[in-house]
Amino acid sequence: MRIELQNFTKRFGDTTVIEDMSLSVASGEMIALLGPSGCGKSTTLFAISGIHRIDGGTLHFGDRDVTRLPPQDRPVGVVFQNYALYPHMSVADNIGFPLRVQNLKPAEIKRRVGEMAELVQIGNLLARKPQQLSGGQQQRVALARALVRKPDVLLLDEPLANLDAKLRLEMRSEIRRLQRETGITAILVTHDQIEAMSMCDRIALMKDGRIEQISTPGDMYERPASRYVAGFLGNPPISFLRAEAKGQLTIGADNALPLPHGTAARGPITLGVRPEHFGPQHRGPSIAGQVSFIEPQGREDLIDVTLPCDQRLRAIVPAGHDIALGQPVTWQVDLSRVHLFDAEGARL
Amino acid sequence: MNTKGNWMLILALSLISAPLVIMYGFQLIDSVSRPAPGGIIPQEWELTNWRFLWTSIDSARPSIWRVTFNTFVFASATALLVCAFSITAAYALSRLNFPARRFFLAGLIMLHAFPTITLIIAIFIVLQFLGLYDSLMGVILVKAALELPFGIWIMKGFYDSVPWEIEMAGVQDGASRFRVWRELILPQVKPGLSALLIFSFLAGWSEFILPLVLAPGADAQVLATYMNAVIADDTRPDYGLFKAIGMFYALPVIAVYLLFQKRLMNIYGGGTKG
Amino acid sequence: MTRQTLLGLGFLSPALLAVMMFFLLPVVLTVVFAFTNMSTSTGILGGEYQISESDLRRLPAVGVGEDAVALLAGAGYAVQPETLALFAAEFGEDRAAELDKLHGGAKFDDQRAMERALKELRRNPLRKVRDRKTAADLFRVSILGQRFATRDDFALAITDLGVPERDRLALTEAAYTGWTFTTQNFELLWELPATWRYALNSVIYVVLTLGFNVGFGLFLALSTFYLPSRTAQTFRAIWFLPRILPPVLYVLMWQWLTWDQGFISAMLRPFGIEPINWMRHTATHAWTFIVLINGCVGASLGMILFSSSLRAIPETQLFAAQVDGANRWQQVRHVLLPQMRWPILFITSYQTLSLLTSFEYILLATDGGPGRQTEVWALAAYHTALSNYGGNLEYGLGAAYALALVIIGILLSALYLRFFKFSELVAKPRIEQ
Amino acid sequence: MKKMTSALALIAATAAAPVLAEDITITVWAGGSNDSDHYRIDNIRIAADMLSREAAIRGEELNITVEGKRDFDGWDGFKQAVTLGAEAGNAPNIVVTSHLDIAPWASAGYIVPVEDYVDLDAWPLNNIYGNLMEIATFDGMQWGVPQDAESRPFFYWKETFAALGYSEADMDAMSARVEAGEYTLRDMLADAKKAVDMGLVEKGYGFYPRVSNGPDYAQFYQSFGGELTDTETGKLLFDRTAMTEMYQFFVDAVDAGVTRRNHIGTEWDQWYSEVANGKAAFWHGGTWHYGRYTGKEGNEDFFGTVGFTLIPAGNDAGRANTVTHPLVYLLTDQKDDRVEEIAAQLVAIASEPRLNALHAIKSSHLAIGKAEAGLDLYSGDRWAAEATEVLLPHANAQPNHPSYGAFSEAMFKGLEAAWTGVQTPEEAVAEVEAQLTATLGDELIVR
Repeated sequence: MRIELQNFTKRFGDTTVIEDMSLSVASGEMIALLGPSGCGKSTTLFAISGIHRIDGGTLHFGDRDVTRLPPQDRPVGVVFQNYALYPHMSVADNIGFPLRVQNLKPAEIKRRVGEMAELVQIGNLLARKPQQLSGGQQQRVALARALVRKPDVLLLDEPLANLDAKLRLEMRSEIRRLQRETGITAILVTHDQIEAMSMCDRIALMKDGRIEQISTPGDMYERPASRYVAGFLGNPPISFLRAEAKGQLTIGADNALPLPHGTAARGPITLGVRPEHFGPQHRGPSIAGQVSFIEPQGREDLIDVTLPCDQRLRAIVPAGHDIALGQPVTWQVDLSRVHLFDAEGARL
Repeated sequence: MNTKGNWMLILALSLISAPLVIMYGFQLIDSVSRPAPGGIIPQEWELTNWRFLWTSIDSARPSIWRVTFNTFVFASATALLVCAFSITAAYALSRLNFPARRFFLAGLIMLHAFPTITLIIAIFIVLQFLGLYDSLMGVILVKAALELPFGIWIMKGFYDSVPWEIEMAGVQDGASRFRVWRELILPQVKPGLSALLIFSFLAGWSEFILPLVLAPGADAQVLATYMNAVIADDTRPDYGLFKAIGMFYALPVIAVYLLFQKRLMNIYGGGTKG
Repeated sequence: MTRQTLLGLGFLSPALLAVMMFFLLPVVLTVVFAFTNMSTSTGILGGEYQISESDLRRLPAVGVGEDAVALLAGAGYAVQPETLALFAAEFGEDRAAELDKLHGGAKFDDQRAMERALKELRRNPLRKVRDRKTAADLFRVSILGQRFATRDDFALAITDLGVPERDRLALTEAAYTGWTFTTQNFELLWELPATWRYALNSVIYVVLTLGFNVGFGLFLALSTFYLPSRTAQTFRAIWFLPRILPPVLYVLMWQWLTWDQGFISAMLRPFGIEPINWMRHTATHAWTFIVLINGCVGASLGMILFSSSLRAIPETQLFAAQVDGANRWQQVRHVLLPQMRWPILFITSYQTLSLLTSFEYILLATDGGPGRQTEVWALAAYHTALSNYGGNLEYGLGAAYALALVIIGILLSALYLRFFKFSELVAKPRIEQ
Repeated sequence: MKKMTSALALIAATAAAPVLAEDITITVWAGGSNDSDHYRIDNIRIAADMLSREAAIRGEELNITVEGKRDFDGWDGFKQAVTLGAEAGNAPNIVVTSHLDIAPWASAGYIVPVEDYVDLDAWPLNNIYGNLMEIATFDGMQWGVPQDAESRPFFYWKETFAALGYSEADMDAMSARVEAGEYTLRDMLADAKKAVDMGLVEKGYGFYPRVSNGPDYAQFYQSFGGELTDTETGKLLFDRTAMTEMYQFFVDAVDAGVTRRNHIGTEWDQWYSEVANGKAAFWHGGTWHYGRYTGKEGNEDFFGTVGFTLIPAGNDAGRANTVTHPLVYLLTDQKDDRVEEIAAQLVAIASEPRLNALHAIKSSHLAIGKAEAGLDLYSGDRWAAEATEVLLPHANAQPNHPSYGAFSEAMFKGLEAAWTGVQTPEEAVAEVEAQLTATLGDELIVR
């Protein structure tokens, strides 16, 4: 089911939190709404689910206009951050609730609950109460309940935020598996770039109620549309350097790089260098500085290099080097992979 | 130092609590004994103070069982009404979006701190128009209405603490708001509801002024007015009897307290009743 | 109207109805009554029209002419052609003729005399009391003491009587027995020295009791905070009981403690202290016990609330203080108390209002005595309107007293709404449709 | 059609019934009544039985159920209940209450005049003492029927009195001396002080007055020359001098250690037990106290231990007096006139001498009529006989004035303020005066 959100505007009282936003999600696609808290991603999710009223614009599921429909009438399943399982009901009753609301026959409900439980692999837990389940199991119940009435759209609101690191990894692939198997159109709200990148077909990165960029994870990582996007994606994060473009890129008084080809910028710009594109193991123009911090990570080390102009670059260096703190270094930058942004932060 | 400090504290607290403890103690002792004339030390143990249970202590007084039954009906009907009205109204104020909700909420808080008892003259008129003056039904309605702001306030607090996501999930699962309330939210506030039930029952059980003024007739006597009339009657000065009646009157209260201590403390702490 | 609106209003309506009936309507009525002279004598539900003997004296003062008064004062019963005709129609010509012979032209002052005259009928006696009453009524020419249900009936009667046109209006006004609108209640409140004393009493009562409640509630909460939980629980139970015990019983226990042959007197007798009624001996005694009685009830509220906010303070802060070498008093003073500001403020403002309007315990304990020394404003309202020995209940004046409390109540709670950040309480519901 | 037939059948059936059974329920509320006062209600029951029998003889079937209630929260509670009940339209049919309630309740239309229903010139009402009947009138109408008579004597403990140096003969002459104004309240105060000083009674027990408001305090006002009404206009009278002197008298009693400062509010039962057993030298009470002293309090030799007189005069302006405060049967206004009529007849029958004597002797009240006083039951009772002789001829009643309640209330509150030392007598009088002129306005004459 295709989701088409057009010119969506949302106000709370006098403050407009989202203005004129458009988003379309292809049928069977899983898209992430990524952004820091307060960027409007949950608001968008709740508008699509029907819990929030849409103050301006339209929402279509396929060809059907659902803009004014109350949540009950929208073919949407939602998984909440805290799962929102009904504490007084057994797992089976939790999953069966949406079906009971539709007044299906008990036998039919039982059958479908059983199927769904098998799908999410909790067939043995049906008699338990939610508080007797682990976080991951609760998550699976929540998924089953959201999917049991065969919605056209699955909305996931920070579904992994309450899980520990190991379970998070497991559930990431589990959710993706379920989405693929059911072929449902899904929207994932998250503030975690790794979740977004690893689970989704596309990512919509949001900032202050606007979509900053919408693209596939790889494309967004490789070609961030703005300094903001570049800074949001990547761990360890990208380093930014203030530079002056006039024929070449001057970084402080002592360092300069050639302008990447095809760039005709002039004046102050921002240079973004990801840690994996700077270091002694790369080829390209070099930048000199002094090692100011070493953070061993096991397989590799993170090393901060402070330039004479007091700006800092971070590098990922394979372990087993003999670099010492305070040591002056001159390392190479993979110039084809650096990003340039103008003063407003837009990609050049 | 801490143990010594604790002993000092316990000593101080005991001293301060002594008058109350003495009153409780003698309340119990005097109801089953007879003190020496002019003294307070019990002289002999006896149950004659409890004679009001099996004989009429005065020809004009209704039977204690009738009065107890009235009190029970009064207290439980009040409690049920308060709960029934509170669970819906509090849900609406806590969770539903409707016009003038702010206004109703402000009104609720104002009522909560309102000099209700001073309105009793006017309340009399209203009851009288309804034809409910001097009937148990009338006092029940008034008492329930007066307890209502408190009840709604307490229940609203309990609703507020139910996670919104449960409600959202219910709505998303296709259930109407009413169904969500009944099947998903109501079970979550059960503890609050039972606390309110107990609280309103006790409030009804103890109520004195409302039955005194609004239902003076013999048919609607409750234990508070009964006991007060026994005390006020100057030809029967008998603290032993008074205390036995008091004991009888207080037994359910003490039982409820022992059973539901925690919940009561909660509601008295959560809500606020001066 | 969305479904949610309908459901919301529907859910609210039972409570709303109850509140309207027993809160709003009474408030409105109280306001109205405060501007009337309603009392036992006037009745509550409107009056009738009647001129009584004692009214005659004051009629000239309200502008009714002397001749009209004389007309009204005239003999009550007359055997004259008109009345005889009525009598004849009801009881037969023979009787009328006999009565005419006996008493034709006579006038009688009251019904009793008229009945005596009727008893003299020999040939056609009226045997039944009921009949004589009915017959006597036919001879009544005066309207003195007669009650007329409506204004029109009365107007008709005085017109028949021949009261001059110019006196009729004033007479009708004077004859009305029901209540009328007046601002006299407020003038009275203003003028009466007692009013000011009640107000002062209320202030004393609220301030002292509040001080006891908050101070003692704090003390109980803090001291039980440091005690092992079983011991703490025992003390909390002791102090919690007054709150749930029925007031009638609770006050009885205090009465027993304090009366002349009660516990205190008995304990002090061996020391040569005269037994006195410790609760009513003097105003100071009375106030002491009023504050204690109310305070022991109120302190438990403070105790519970303060205890729960104390438990919310992280223990690490106390450990830190202990490490810093603070003794208990210093911990209380510098760590705990500063964090109790809000609960204390809340209790204070909340109880100010409820104390101001409550009178149940005072009513049961001293009933305002001795010498109205403990008569607080709310109790005065109750006494004035609903309970006094003389039996003349002054609803109007009582309502004026109550109205003052209503206004204070509304003002204070409006103030509290601002103060306690009402807008934060009314976060919008998160499901919008 | 079917409806019509059945309606017709019903009419036919009722018309055919030879005797129409009439069922009437009469409720009686008695204020200020204790256990020994149960004949206030029971006499109505007996009367109902009589009336039914009379009806049966006439061939009518009249079933009367009498429901009584008398356990009210004091007088205040009783009056509140009656008033509110009357407003609500469910007042009891008959109330037994103070005659002082006639004025306000008649003005409010709660009660109907008894003279509208019964023949006052017929037995037994024509046998009731005229001055008592007069007390139940207001504005020229007979509103009620006196239910009992009493008066409020001054008591002294004979043993203490003897120890003060009075002889047996002195005691016999006391009533006469008091009546003549030779022995005044001031003399009493001096004797009481002596009794305290001599240790005959404890401090504060020399003079031991009533512990709450009541008609008794109007007596002291009269002792000091106060009059309650202006005979000319019928308005209430506030006599500043008499009031001040009366307040001063009680303050002096307190200052002399003869009366306790905190006396008001003493428990009634404690009070009864103390005066009945000689703890106090002088006190005052009511004729019905006899029953309590000799009964519950166990004083077996009343006449040997207690002497009684009128309330002595306080000064030259005043007189020895006693107030009688009869309770009266009143009929309330009902929708059904027939019920009022039945109630009135019940009241009349209940006023039969024999029935009333049951009440009078059981509760130590006085007779309401000549014939009653002549009954064996009554005349054989020493207390009833003596009290009637000494007290009743001098008894006056408080006025039936709509505002008398407020007057009495204010007077007592002022007294209480002076008594407890909150105000000086002058201040208290001034405050009472201010309050009364403000509330009563035209209806009050200040002298």
